[in-house]
Amino acid sequence: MLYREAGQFKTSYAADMAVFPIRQDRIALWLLLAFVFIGIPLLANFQIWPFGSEYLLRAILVPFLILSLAAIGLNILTGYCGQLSLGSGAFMAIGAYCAYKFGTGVNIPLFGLALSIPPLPVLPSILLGGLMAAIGGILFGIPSLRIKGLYLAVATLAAQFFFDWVFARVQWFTNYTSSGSVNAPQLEFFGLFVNTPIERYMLCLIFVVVFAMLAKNLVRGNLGRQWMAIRDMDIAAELIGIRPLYAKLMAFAISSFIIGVAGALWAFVYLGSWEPLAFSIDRSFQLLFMVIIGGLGSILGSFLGAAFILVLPILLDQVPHALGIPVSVETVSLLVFIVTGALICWLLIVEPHGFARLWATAKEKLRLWPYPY
Amino acid sequence: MLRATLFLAAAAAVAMTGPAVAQQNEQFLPSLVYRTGPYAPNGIPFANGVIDYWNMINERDGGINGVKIAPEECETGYATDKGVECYERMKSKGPTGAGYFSPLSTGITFALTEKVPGDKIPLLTMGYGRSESRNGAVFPWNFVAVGSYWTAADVAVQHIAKEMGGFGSLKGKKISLVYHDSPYGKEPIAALEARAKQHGFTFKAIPVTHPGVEQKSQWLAIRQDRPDYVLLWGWGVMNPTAIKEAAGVGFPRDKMMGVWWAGAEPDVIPAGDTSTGYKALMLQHGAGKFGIHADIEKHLIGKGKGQGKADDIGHVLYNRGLLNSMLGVEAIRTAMKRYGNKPMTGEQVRWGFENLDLSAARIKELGFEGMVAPIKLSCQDHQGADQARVQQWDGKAWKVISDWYTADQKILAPMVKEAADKYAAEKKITPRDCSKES
Amino acid sequence: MILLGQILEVLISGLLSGVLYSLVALGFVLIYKASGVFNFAQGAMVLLAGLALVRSLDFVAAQGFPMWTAIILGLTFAAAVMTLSAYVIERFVLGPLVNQDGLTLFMSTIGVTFVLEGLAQMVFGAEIYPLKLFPTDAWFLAESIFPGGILLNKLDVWGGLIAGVLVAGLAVFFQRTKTGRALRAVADDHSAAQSVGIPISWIWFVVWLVAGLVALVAATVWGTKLGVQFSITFLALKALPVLIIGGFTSVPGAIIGGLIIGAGEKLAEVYLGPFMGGGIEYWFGYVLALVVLMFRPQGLFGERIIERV
Amino acid sequence: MRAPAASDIAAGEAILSVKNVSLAFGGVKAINDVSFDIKKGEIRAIIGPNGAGKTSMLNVINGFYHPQHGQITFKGRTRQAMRPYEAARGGIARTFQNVALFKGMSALDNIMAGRTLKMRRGFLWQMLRIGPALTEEIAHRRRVEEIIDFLEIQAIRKIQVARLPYGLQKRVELGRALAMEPDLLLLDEPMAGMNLEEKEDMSRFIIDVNDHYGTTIALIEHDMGVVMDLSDRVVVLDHGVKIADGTPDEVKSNQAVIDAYLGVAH
Repeated sequence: MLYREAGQFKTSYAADMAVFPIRQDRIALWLLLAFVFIGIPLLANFQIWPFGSEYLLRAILVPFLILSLAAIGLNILTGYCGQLSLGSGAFMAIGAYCAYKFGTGVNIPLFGLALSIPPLPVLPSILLGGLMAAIGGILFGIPSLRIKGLYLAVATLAAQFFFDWVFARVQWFTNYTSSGSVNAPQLEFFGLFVNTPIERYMLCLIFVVVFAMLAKNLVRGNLGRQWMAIRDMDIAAELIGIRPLYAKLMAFAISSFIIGVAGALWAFVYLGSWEPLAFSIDRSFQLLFMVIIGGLGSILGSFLGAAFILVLPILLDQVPHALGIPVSVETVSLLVFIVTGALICWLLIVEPHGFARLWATAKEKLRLWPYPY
Repeated sequence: MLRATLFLAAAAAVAMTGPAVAQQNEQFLPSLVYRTGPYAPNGIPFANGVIDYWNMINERDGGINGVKIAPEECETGYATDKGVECYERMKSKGPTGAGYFSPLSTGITFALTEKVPGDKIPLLTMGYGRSESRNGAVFPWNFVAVGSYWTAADVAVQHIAKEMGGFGSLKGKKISLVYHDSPYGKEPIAALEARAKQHGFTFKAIPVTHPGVEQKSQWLAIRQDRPDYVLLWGWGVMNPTAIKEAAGVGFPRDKMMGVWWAGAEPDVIPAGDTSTGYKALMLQHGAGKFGIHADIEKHLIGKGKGQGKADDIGHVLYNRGLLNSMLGVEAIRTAMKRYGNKPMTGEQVRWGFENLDLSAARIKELGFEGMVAPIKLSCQDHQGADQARVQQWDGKAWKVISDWYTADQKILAPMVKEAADKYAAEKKITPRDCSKES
Repeated sequence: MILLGQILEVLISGLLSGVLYSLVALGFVLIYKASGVFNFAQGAMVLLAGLALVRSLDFVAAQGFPMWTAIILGLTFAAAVMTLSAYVIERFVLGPLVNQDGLTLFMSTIGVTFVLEGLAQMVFGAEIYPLKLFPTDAWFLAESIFPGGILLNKLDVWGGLIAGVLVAGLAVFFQRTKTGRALRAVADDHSAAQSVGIPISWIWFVVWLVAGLVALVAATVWGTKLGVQFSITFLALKALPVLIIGGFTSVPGAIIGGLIIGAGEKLAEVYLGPFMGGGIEYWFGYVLALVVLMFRPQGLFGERIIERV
Repeated sequence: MRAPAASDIAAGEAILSVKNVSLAFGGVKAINDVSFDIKKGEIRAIIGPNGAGKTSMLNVINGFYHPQHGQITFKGRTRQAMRPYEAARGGIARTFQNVALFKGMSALDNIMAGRTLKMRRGFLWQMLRIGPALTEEIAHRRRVEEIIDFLEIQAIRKIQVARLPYGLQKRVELGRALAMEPDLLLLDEPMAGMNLEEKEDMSRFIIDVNDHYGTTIALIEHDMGVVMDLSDRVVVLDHGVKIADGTPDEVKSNQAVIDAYLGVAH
């Protein structure tokens, strides 16, 4: 009975166009934001379970937030614009390596002249890394004007393998370190140093919340409608005046930008030191799972999918140990494979549109509860 | 669906709580392993050696000076992000947290190098990881004990020179490196280039993309280029594939030498007869059974508590796992001399590593005679040894074919210093003053 | 003369190793053609088939049976395993997903990949198991003309022969047998085929079975080349450019795509690689495929995509 | 290219003329040397038996097919071929024989999508969704709500169109086309598959659109009764050839038309 929209009348189109037109949803959102922005830091500060140890923050929440951000990026391209991509790992890598270059100083020798940019602070480095990823996205998005569906998916693998190679081979990107592995610069934002787990968490949280909001605005605006139109029927979209070239390349650019920023965060905030293998094809697949399991064409789904795909294996890995069941690590990790795979199949059978749709259905039922219709 | 969600939530709660059964008087030792995935054939025997040694100490001695070892494995699948997750999960378990970590992956080592100074836990990277982390002033928490890739590269060139009749005859020769295209494979390049400049041989580095199942073009290029020697810096399935391809193009196997990570049974057995004659460096130890194996067999295998399969015991990577654990346990024992017989914290274990001094007599006592030469670590020197030998696969077993070589510090020491200084500058680290450490 | 011989050698080796990719790509084509499913699990199926084969073969041989018996029993056992997996996949995954869009089906095969990889390693072990069904040494041809001769790896030749026989066999199967014809009907139009009484679930089972057997054949060759181990699943990624060049729906396309990719990437690696630092063949195949797609968005032999409103 | 405003053309003059257009697929001639015109403000019907080339004609007009021969003059500008989105910018909107809605979007979003060409704010503004971007969004929403009211589909505006019955989908599609505020509206069988009541509704909408907005309409329809009631002039195609052109009454009595239709069972 608590979840009702009866009696809530909208008096303006602006109110009707809000992300959460129902008051209870808005309250829930504010509570959630209050919890993640104030509650978790407080709990961590006073070492209250389960935030007493750093593990939850460092090893679960930080990667969860960063991968959610990347999943939002991929969801714009695949979920909203319908362009299947298996190259997200590459765009994360572009973000990471370019941010590293901007953070440590760029020096491009050009016919005797040298283009030099002094080392930039971390925030502009990360954003410029995203920008470079966006440019890469546009370049590898051009084929999408001719190639469609699974053919395009396989074609995006070209980006994946090409950039894997570039960052392994072009030593300029790694500042000529002997091993080809690079270290993130000190994380400093406007004089503040980000070091402790809770600081890292807050940093990622701010990025994710801001980008999620911007992405949500985009997908419910004109450009978002163009993307979905292209996704649902590209021919009809063109006939109502949508330029596929512009809409698709914008999707590639914005999606790659967000993924690039996520890549830079992954490298700078989570790993600290990385090699191209950190952004391999496995990462691309992981992100694709997240958006499909979470729900294509849903910002919320990106979070749900990221949580599921990231946390499930970790949980499965720890459950037998926590329960004191003596199972060898080998068996457990193989079981994780099997269970994850089986769950993906099962979820697809139960709800091919992912968690976001399940959530929406549940909400609809709740609105009508206790009446079935 | 709802029920499933609730179940998952309950499971999550259980997993988060964790077992509250940790004993107060236990030394928690984590083991990052990969028993599945592309590198499992090499990861499994090493992990078995690591855990068998710890269990044997518990069975035979009742722990280290009475402090039981509480081991726990975590599967990384050789993936850096999984390795980081495992590290975060295990670093503060047990009464004193993890004693030390051994990731057995260069990628994970690089990532953890950034994290251990904050958590004050030593990283024991025996024979892998950052070569410049030998410099304990800049890398207080890394212990690239026994040997680094630069040691390996240097010794490899010395052996080739000896086979060819002295350093003088290297002039004008061609040496190619077939390497795993990752930080692991790239590490030796700097050391080999330094030697190439010194002796006037042509050095060529040929990358193989992970995981190395496709090497035909690399070996066709080698067939056409006809180098005098090929060094192999591979891991996992890349190694036997390289040997087979070498056989395919008719490159003589006895002109091929692998690093010590390309010199174990899983690297040669899958390639069958074609491996005969193939050489590899030894991280001091080789295959075979020594004093320690008798104890393992008596206290573990005899009681059915061994992890290693009967065939694997005495194999190269299993022995390396034993050695890895022995160094860790001895560091803890050293630390206990100063801090008392109780579980050690990471910081105390580091002191133990920096004051580790294994004499020939002690090594014999430990049952490792013939596997490892005396080694002494210090605050400044986190490697402690520069020797290596070369072994050759005769079709059935590894045979030691050389004396001990000592890597040339005249070449390597400046490289270590330069790389460590660069790292310190980049990370704004002020190196420790080791003369003031006690 | 030396250079010509060398180029010829790289070209021939490349063509043949491309055919080895085709062996994996064929499995993709079969399933896509008959059911519109992009089967990402093909690599995992090669792993499963290979592990089942090598472990049972070793087991039988260890009992003291002669080698040929062991090989036959091993092949039979592996075929049985592939039959079972085809049945389970059809019954529990694809059956319930019939009429879903291509993306959902593709995702489900990724789920299947995980399950197969986990199960295969759990049941048969995660270590590396050598397999030797074919000779792996080489011939050196035309030594009188080219110094050192032209290298020809026997395993590659076997792979080529097997691929040829396989394609011929599949052609006969599709053209001459009743099931094969029904398969083609289903591929053309699911609902029409259903309405004339072709049982779709049976047909899908058959096509997964055939793809499983193709995976087994690929496993014999690749297992001999690499040893049977998890890494064999990475072959799926090497087969994808082959698949897009040839077109998802064409059996001969898979072979010709293999030839183009194999020759292209080997020549590129050996002759362009040194100028670019090496290691370019992994992306070169994909870029080659991308270029072909820019001119023919459905691959060289794929069915033309016709747009209507 | 900036299309001249529709108001430059006086009512009763040709807004669009098709001259000697031929279109072939491979060897099959879909349209053979067809010429006709559409006058501003009229309702023009294109009829003919199945396979006569009617839909192909619409596809030619809005740039989806590129004819091999002939010219099309729209609002005084002559060209042989253009991109569909250029046609849309010029002021041509259409609906489809088999509904071509964006299935994953709500009815409201579908119609809002029709406003794409009228919306000017760049993506940075849209991303922030404040100030001008929000004002613009609301202004267009207001226009769209007018269309929704006009088509009487208020109750379904937030429902995903894939879940709507066919008749309503057709209406939403008409709404999307209207949202473009076209000068020329092409309707491909707007009443196919509808029952009598729905047909009456749709006829009413078409006439209202023509009356209220002054939109020129070209439609393809099979129901002769509807065609004869609605349209001002009719062009008849058969096997890609124009066989008649004139007022409904003229066409009805044309012998060639009668022959063509007699051959086809309806």
